[in-house]
Amino acid sequence: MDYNLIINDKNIPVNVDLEGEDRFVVSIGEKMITVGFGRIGDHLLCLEVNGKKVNTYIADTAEGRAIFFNGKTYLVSDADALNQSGSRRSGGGKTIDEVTPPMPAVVVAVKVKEGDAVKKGQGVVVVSAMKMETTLFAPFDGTVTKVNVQAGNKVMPGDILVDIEKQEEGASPE
Amino acid sequence: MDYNLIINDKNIPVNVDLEGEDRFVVSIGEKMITVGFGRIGDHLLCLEVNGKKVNTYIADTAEGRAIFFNGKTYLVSDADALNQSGSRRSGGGKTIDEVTPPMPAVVVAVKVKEGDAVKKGQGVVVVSAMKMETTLFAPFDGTVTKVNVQAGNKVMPGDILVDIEKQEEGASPE
Amino acid sequence: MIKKILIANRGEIACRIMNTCKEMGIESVAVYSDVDQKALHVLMADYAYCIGTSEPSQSYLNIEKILDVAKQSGADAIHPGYGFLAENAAFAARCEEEDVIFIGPSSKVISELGDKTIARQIMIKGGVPVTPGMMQAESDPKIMAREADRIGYPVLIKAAAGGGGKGMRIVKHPEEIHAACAAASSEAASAFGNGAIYLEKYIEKPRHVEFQILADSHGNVIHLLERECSIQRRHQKIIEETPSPAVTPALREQMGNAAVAAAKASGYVNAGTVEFLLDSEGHFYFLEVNTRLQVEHPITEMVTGIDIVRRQIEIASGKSLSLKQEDIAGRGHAIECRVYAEDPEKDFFPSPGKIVFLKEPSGPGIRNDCGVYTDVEVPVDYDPIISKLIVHAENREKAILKMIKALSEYVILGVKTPVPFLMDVLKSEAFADGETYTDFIAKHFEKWSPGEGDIDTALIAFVAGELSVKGNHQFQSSSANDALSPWKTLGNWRL
Amino acid sequence: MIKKILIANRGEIACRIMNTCKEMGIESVAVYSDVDQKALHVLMADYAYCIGTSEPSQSYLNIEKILDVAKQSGADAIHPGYGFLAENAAFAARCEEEDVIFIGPSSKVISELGDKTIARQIMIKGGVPVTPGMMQAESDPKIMAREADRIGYPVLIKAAAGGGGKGMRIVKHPEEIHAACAAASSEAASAFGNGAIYLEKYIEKPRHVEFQILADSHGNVIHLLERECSIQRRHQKIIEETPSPAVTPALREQMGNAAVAAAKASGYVNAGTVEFLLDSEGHFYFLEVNTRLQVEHPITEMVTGIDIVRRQIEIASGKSLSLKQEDIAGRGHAIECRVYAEDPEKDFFPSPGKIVFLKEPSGPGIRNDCGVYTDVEVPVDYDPIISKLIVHAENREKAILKMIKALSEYVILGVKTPVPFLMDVLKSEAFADGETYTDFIAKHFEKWSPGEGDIDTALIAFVAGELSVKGNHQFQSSSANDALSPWKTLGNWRL
Repeated sequence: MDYNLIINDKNIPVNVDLEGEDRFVVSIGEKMITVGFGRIGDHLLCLEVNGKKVNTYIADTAEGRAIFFNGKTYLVSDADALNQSGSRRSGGGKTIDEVTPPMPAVVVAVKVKEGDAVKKGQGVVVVSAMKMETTLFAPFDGTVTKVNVQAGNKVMPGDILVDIEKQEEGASPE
Repeated sequence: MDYNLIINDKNIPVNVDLEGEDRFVVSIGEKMITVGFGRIGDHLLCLEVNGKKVNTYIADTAEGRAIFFNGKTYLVSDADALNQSGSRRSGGGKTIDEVTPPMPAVVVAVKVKEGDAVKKGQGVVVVSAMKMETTLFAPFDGTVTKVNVQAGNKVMPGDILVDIEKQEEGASPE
Repeated sequence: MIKKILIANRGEIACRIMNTCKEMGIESVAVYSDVDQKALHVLMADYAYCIGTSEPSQSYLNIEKILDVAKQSGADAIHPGYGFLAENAAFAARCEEEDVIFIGPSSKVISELGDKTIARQIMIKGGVPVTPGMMQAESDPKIMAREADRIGYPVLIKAAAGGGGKGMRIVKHPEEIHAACAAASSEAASAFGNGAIYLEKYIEKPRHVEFQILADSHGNVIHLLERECSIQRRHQKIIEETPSPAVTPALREQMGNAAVAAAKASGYVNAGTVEFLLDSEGHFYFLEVNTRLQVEHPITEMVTGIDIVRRQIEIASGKSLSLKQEDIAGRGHAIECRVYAEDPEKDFFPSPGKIVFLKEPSGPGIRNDCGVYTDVEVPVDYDPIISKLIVHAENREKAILKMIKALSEYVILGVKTPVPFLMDVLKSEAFADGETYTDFIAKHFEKWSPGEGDIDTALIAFVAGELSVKGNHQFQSSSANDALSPWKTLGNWRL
Repeated sequence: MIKKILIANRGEIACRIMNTCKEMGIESVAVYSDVDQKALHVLMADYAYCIGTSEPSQSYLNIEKILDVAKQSGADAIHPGYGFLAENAAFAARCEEEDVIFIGPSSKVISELGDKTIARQIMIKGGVPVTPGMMQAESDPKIMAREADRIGYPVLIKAAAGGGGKGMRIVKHPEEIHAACAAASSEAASAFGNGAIYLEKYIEKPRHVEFQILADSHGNVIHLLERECSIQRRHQKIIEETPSPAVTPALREQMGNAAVAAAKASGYVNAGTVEFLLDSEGHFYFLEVNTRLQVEHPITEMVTGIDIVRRQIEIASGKSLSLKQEDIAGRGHAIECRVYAEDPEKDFFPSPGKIVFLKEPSGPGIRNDCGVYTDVEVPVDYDPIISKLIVHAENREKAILKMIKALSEYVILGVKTPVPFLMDVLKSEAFADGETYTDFIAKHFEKWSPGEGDIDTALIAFVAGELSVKGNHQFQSSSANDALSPWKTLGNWRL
């Protein structure tokens, strides 16, 4: 089995050979690792990695599968599954090209209107969550083509608050 | 809705009038009680009984639905459902008329053989669980018609270890 | 004696108060806003009343609704927790008028100590050392500039009302004073409804050391030792400990006496906290009195063995403190970490959402004052605190190790938490050395990033999760006899 | 220093030991029998090895297999917990031969103190008061009868090897002595593989008071105060507390000195417990030394603030005790309740099975040393302990209230537990009065029955469960706006 997984904004190909019901060998880059595993309930996956046990806790979230062990939570997604489902979310790379809140929030102010020209880094919407205000910035130079929200709206991550059409700047493939 | 519930070996009829999605009035004997309820996850039922909240934890077990609150666990079964499913378990009353272990156990000794006459209270099988031995007694005078186990067998509650045919003793309806 | 207490709060502190109520045989009444219908404090209470929408002014800050519930439910006392109405003198005054016991000091004391300039005057009269600064709030920037010159730069601008770092500004140069005063005043006005500000000498490289006090209505006042709360981010405490690595027995006695003097000078009754700044030469200055149960009170409970909430309730009932100062002895070392729903990788921005899975650390010496459970939503509307994780061990070194272990086992999925950051702080040499000044985070963890971590194991867990979902793989008792056990099996020992 | 410890045990005690290992940065190795593949101690360990079938002789009592795992896994020490091999001198001796550190006293000490008659001789030499009785084990019933006459009835028959009440008989009349000796001897033979028995004077209305000791390999011995363990059923402790309601400061010093003398007389190294019988006049008699970590050690940890398992590991590593006797001071009061899978309504018969749902009590001062989790099976093969619930509070009265609260919140569904019985004991006047003699249960709770309880609420919960299953009823955030909230809603306040 081949997986194409996304973690820390990197795509990592992972090859898996089953060796029975609760054991497999995984190849990650040059490394080959023998793994034993057992599942307890919905969230606990007991692994044996290179002979040492580690308890991992897993749950699926909007941002991918959350995997916790040793005090740290990792987010892992299956790039192939994302492609199949046509998810809007860009898997790899860190190009933020949308004006969307980092968390559920309330819009405090919209600082642009349709037709406005904006500069990269210019504040376009101010949102508030848990008594903290934060400003969302234009990701590139461009023109506001649509404003989707107004002050007082409750908004979620992924909601596009303002559509901005990118300004031409030569044929940069990025 | 009418329920016929079994608790503490008693059959208790319970009438329920729904008053919306999360509220009902229950009649138990002479009492009428207004109840609000909400479920959190698989096991927690939050009730409001006569205006006071009580958190009950529920789970279905082989002996009925286990219901815990305030440090005590109750077992409640639906007599009608038991009758429908043709369960062998006698709902009300406490007539023990089978030789079955009270818990998962291992047979240590069988003290009778087929054809033996036994007296009520006579030891017929000795079982051991968690390093404690206990003797199972004949529930009435009678004749052993079949011995279903031998020493070393693992047995479970409900398993009939020894079949005993009850001796005639007038036409007692009980 | 009090029989039924309304808790005018939510989250972990409401739950913690209810725990003590239940032990004391006191019934608890929760109030909640609509988004909190399933909140843990609502589940735990004996009675619960919805009092409005999520907007705090409509619910947790709505004095009249809360008083109505107190009456309707027959509560004879109200515990305000911390935050919301805890230091609102008007609320305490309304309770006094309505003859409902307010579990805290009198409205007069709250009002006087809540105004920092009045508080400073009280402390000066009571012989408590204060930082050089203005005795009165001001708004005229010219007067402020003159005062700053008198006190000497750097100066600290503070809001006369409120706390939590809001309205606070450090000004190092005279040319900045006008703009800073204007900004601080408008921030204070929007946070506390009161734009009054004043100036104090800014103490460089200070520690924040506070003393817990208990004062009954019969004139008995004691302190329950200090808490070191220097580790702050954006003027919010994140890690607290007791004893303070900087406080010697002699200094403890001096500061404790000053804290008791502060309580007496202000006519304080109930539990409170006297905050001091401690400079590197062992001089300390009165900062403010927090007229409430403090977020970090559990570390004091762990080292003194005293249930502070129980004492609050007893004091509010008019009971006499059965403790004397000589009965108070700290034992061992306690540390608290505040666990918020926030994203340490995104500048600690709040991260509300659904707790998809929660597994609290437990074990000897571990306490987690928690306000959430699996499947509950952390709403966007309030302070995003999930819990306070507290450990207690024989000494500081062992307490640090215990906290690292506890954090490493604290599973919170669905929202982001600062657990990896907290672990790195606790593992740092600077923390081990007790270099806990208020600039600790800025100095040692300004550019913190979580690092890659153990990516291989995370990928493996993902794959194992896929395989166990697809095959609906579950351990079976029978599989114990399979050759392929998930645990290392010594084959020839299998019988 | 020890780097990797094999824990030759299962259940809550194995988990508790691993907790301390993890804090100390020591890796843990679990061993398990096939039925324990999913047991909590297996999940918690860094490494886990299946060593055989459920029959203890094939796994947890299999000395050679355990030593093989120690070598294969690279463990440099073995912690035996309590029960199983904990007081097995042959096991300790094999560890010594194989150069694996046994975390406990030497095989010689275990062997000598394990033979109660030798132990008595050692104590008499060491000046520790012992009960009048035989100095040697016997099997001839005639000699036993003569000895009984000499000591004076009532006498107590005890097994020379082993403990836990097995092989124990009280004999009040001379005509019963023959039969009682025969029964006790055969019981001892089957339980310990050794039928040797002896007689002691039976102390009437005694209390069982024991002292925790710590002894390092450098000759330092201290005690960590007493535990009152009088509340027993079938000679098994069920509730323990410290301090004892019967021990005055003067008696504590006397008994503590005797306990230290007992440790010194026997050449004891590591943690151990010296058990005494305390009669109603304040006389105390040496009973036995438990050469292991005791089940009830957590209450001592709570009042002294000392992690006994950590000290065991440090002592086994050769470290010197950093504590002196004068450093040891108890604070507050701790109580432990043992929670077994057993049915209090059926004469406390074991009740193994699947834990369908578990919710542990938590909160300030509450500790639950637990060995199970939701969905795990409590196997029929072992001691049915689920957990030990421990509370710590300012004084005995508050500790009792805290324990009652904790028990009332301890949800264990799927197996029966004695929680309702324990609650009734803790609520009783006799317990409140500290009338904790070893006949406590027989005297006050012989005919205990759980009572009807609140049947109405149970029936209501059943109905609500049916309705919420059928309608797949779940709270929805949106339902917060419905008029019909499950919590009392003040209608006109809804916005």
